[in-house]
Amino acid sequence: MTGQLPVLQVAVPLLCAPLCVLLRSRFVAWLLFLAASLTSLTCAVWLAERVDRTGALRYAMGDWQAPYGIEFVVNGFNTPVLLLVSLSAVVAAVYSRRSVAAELDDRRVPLLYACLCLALAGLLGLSITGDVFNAFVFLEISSLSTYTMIAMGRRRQALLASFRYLVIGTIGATFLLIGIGLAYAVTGTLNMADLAQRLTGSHDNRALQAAVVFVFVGLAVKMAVFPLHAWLPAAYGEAPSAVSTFVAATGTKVAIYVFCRFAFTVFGASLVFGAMPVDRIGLLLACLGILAGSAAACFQDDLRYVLAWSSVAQVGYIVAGVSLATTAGVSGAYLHMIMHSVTKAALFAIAGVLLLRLGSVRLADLAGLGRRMPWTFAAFVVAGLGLVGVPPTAGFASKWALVTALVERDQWPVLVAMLAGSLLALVYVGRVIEVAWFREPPDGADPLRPPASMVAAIWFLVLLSLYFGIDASLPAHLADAAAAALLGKGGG
Amino acid sequence: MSVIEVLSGVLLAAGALAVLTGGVGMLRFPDFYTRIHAAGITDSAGAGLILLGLLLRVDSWDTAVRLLIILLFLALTGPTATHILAHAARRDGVPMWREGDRRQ
Amino acid sequence: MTTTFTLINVSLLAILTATAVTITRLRALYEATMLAALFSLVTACLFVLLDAVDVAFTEAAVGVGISTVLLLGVLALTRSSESVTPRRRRLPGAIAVLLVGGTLGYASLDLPEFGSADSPVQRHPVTEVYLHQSQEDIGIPNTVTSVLASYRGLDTLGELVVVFTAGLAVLSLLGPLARPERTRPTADFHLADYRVIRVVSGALMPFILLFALYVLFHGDYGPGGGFQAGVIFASGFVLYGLVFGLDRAQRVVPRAALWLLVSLGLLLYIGLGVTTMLLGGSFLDYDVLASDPDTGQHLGILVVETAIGITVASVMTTIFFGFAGRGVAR
Amino acid sequence: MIASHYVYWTFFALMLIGLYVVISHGNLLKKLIGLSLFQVGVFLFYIGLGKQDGGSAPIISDDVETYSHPLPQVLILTAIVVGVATLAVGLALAVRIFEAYGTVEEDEVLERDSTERLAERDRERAAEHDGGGS
Repeated sequence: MTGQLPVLQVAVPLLCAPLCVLLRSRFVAWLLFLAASLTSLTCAVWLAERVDRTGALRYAMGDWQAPYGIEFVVNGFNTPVLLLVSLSAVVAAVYSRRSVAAELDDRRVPLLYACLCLALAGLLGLSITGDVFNAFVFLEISSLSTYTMIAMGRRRQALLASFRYLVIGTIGATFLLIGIGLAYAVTGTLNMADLAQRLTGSHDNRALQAAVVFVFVGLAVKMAVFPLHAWLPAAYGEAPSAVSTFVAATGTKVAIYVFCRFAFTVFGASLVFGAMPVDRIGLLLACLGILAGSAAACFQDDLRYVLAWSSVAQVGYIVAGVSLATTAGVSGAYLHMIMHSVTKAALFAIAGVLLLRLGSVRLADLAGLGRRMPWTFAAFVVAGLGLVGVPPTAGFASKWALVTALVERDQWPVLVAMLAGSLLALVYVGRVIEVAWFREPPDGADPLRPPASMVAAIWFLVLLSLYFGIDASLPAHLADAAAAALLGKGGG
Repeated sequence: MSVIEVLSGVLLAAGALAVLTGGVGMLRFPDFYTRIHAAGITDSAGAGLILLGLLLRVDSWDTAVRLLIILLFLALTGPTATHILAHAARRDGVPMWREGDRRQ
Repeated sequence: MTTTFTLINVSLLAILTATAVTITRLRALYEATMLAALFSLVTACLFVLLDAVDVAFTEAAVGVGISTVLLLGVLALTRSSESVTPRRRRLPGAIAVLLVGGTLGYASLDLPEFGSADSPVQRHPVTEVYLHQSQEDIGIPNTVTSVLASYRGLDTLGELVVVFTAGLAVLSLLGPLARPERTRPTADFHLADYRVIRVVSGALMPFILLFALYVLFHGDYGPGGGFQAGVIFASGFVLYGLVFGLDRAQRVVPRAALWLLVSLGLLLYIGLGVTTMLLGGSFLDYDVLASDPDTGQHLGILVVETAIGITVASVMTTIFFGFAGRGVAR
Repeated sequence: MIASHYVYWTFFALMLIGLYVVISHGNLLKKLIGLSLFQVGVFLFYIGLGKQDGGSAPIISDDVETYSHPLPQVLILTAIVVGVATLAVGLALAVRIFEAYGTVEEDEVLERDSTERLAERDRERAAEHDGGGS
C-alpha cells in the first residue's frame, strides 16, 4: 500500500469533502477535516522520509505511463511544501473547531469544512502533480474553494473581497492556461519532465518565451507579487479566521513552489534566468514589494490588514531568494517560506482569538490587551518578533540565510530593501504592541479567557517557530534538499 | 443530375432565401411584433426548408431519422417561442406600430 | 485549406469579433447577455468547423444554456443597465491589452502554421497513442472520451470537483442558509397559464430526459458524455421550473435529494478510484475492474460518465434553484 | 504569414477584447461577461492547435484517414466546465453584493464602504471627545 501514498495524499481530502456535505453535521464535518489533514500529514511525512532515503518517486495515474497519462512526482523540491500544507491543515483543524462555530451560522459550517478539505486537496495536488494542465485544474480547485470560504466572512466587505479575488484570480489562471497552451504548441506535451526535455536548446523560440511570460504572470497573481497583490489584503483580512490562518500559511507559498517548479525544472534556469531577464525583474519586484507591503502595513488600523499587508512584503523576501537562482538563494527562499508560514499562521490565529473575544481587531480596540489576555499577548510578541526577524525566532534564521545568499551575489540594493523592510516590520509590530501594552484598557474590562483548543494551536505554532529559530536543522535540511533537487535537474 | 438532387437544390435555395428574408425583415420592420414575425420565418420556413432539402440528400437511415426528429422539434418549439414572446411583449405594453408612426 | 473552409471560417470569425465588440459597447445588460449567448453559439459552430464536436456540444449547452439562464436570473435580481465607464478606468485596460497583445503577437511569430500536419502537437508520440493505440487499449471509437475518462481521468475528476465546489459556493451564498434581506413580490402570473407553453413543455420534458440519457450512453461512439448529459438533464428541470414555478419543480426534485446527488456523483468517481486501488491497480486504473482489460475500461468509463452526469445535473439544478429562489417571498 | 496565422490572430483579438472589458468596466456583471469572452478566446486558441487540415473529428471510423488531435479538445472540455463554475460563483457573489450594497458597480460599492468607514471614524472621534469632556 505504501506505493499508493502519493495519491492517497490528495484523494483522502477529496473524499472527505462530499462526505462533509452528505452527512451535514457540524461535528462530523470537523472530524472529517481533521482526519483528512492528519492522513495527508502522515502521508507527507512518510513520503518525505522515503524521498530522503531513495530519491524521487513517480506515480502514474490509471497506470498510463507519462506522457500519455498524468503522473504525480514526489521529490526533494515538493516534500517541504507537502509537509507545510498538511501541517498547516492539522493546526487549522484544531483551531477551527471553536473559531468556526463562533463566526458562522450553524448550517453553513459543514460547507466551510467541505471547502477546507477541497482547498487542502487542491493545494496538495498542485504541489504533487507532474503535469502542467493538471496543475491548472488543481489550482482552480484550490482557488474556487478559497473564494467561497472568503465570502463566508462576517462583514459585507468580504463579498467584494471575494469577488475581486475571483476576477483577478481567474485572469491569472487564464494567463497560466495561455502559457501552458503556448508551451504545448511548441512541444506537443503537457508532462513536466517531457516538456523540459523537449525544450532544451530552443531558447530563441519566441512562442516559448511568451509562454514563460504568461505562466509567470499568471503565477505572480497567485503569489501576490508586488504589482499584482491587490487582491490579498482584503481577502486575508475579511475571511473567517480559521480560513485566513490556513490560507495565509499555504496559498501564496504553494504558488511560489509552482513558480520554482516551472522555472527550474520545466523551462530551465538557463532560459528563464539566462536568456530572459526574469531574475532582474524578480529582484526589482521583490524590493518594491518588500517596501510597499511593509509601508502599507504601518498605516493600517485593523490588525488583520496589518498582517495581510505584511504578507505582501514577505512574499517579496521569498521571491528575492528565488530570483537569485543560486542554491543558497533558493534554499533561503524555501526556509523563509517554512518559517514565515509558521509565524503568519500563528499571527492570524491570534487575530482570530482577539476577534472572538473582543469582537473587533481594530487597533483602537486592542488597548490594554496585555493585561486582559497576557498569554495571547505574549504569543503575539514572540510571533511578531519572528516577523521582524529578531533572534532567536524563526524569522531570524531564514532572513539570515537570505542575507547570506544575497551577499554571495553582491546584491546590495536588495539587501538594503530587506533591512528597510525589517525596520518597517518593527514599526508595524511595535505599533500593535504599543497599543496593547501601554494603553489603558477600557473601564470595567475583565481579563478574557480564550478557548483552550485555539490557545493550543497558537502555542504549538509559536513554540514551533521558537524551536526552528534555535535549531533550524530540520527545515534547513529540507530547504537544502529542495534547492538541490531544483537546481540539480534544470541546469540544461 | 437526378430529379431528387434538383428538388433538393431548390428546397435549399428556398430555405436560404427565407432565412435571408427573415434577416432583412429583422432590420427593416418597424416594431417588435412585426420583427418577431420576421424572426419566426427564419426558424420555421428557413430551417424547415433547409432540413427538407438535406433530407433528400442523405445516404443512410439513421441520419434521415435524426433530421426528421430535428424537424419535428423545430416545428414544435419555434412557434411556441414566438407565441410566448409576443404574449409577453403585449403583457408588458410594448407599443404596436401603426401607419404614420415614427420607426423605433 | 479548402476555399469553402476558409470562407466559412472567415465569416464566422468576423461575426464573432463583431459580436464581441458590440458586447463591450452595450450598456444594456439584457441585450449584452443575449449577444453573449449568440457569441457562444457562433463559437460552437466554429468548434464544429475545427473538428471539436464534443467541445462544440459543451459550449452550446454551457454558453447558450446555463450561462445565459444564470445571467438572466441575476439581471432580474439586480440592475440591468451599466453606468457609464469613467474615462480614468480606460487606461489600465488599454495598457493591459497592449502588453498582452504585444506578447501574443510576438508569440505568434514562432507558432506552427495553423492546420499544419507537421506541427509538434501532431508529431508527438502522444498523438499516435491516443488515436490508434487507444483502439486496442480501450476500444472506444470516440478518442475524446477515452482520453477524457481514462488517459487523463484525473483531470476529469478535478473538473468534477470544481463543479462540486461551485455548487457548494452557490449553496452557501444563495441557498436556504443565506436568507435574503429583501424579497421580490411573488409573480402575479406563471408561464404555465399559457396553454400552448404548458402543453408543449409538458410534451418535451420526457424527450429532453431521454435525450440526456442518449447523450450519456452514446458518448463512447459519438459526441457527448456525462457532462453534456448532465447539463441537458438540468436544463429539463430548469424548463420545468420556469414554466410551472419553483415550488412545483422543488416538489419534483426536493432539496434534500439534490444535496444527496451532488455528493453522490463525486463519491462514485472517487470511490471508483479507491476500488481500483483496492483491487491492486493504481488510482483510476480501470483494467483491474474486470478480468479482461477492455471490459474493465468500458465499465470504468461508464461509471465515470454516470458519476459526472449525476453531479453536474444536480449541481446545475441546485445553482438554478439558488438563483431563482432568491427574492421569492418565503 | 497572414494566410497561416490569421486564425490565431483573431483568437488573440477576442481574448484582448474580453480582457479589456474585465479590467476597464466597473459593472460586476459586465466584468463576468468579459471574463467569459476572454476565456472563450483561449479555448478557441487551444482547439486551433489541434486542428489538422482536411482532418475530421477524432472519432475513429474506417473511412477516415486524418483526424484532428483529441487532446486539446479534452483539455478545453475541462476548461469550459471550470469556466462556467467560476461564472456561477461570480454571479452568486454579485447577487449578494447587490443585496448588501444596492448596486453592482464596483466604484459605487467602494464609495459606500469608504463613507461607512469615515462615518465610523467620526462617531469614534465624537465619542472620544465626549469621554474627554465628562
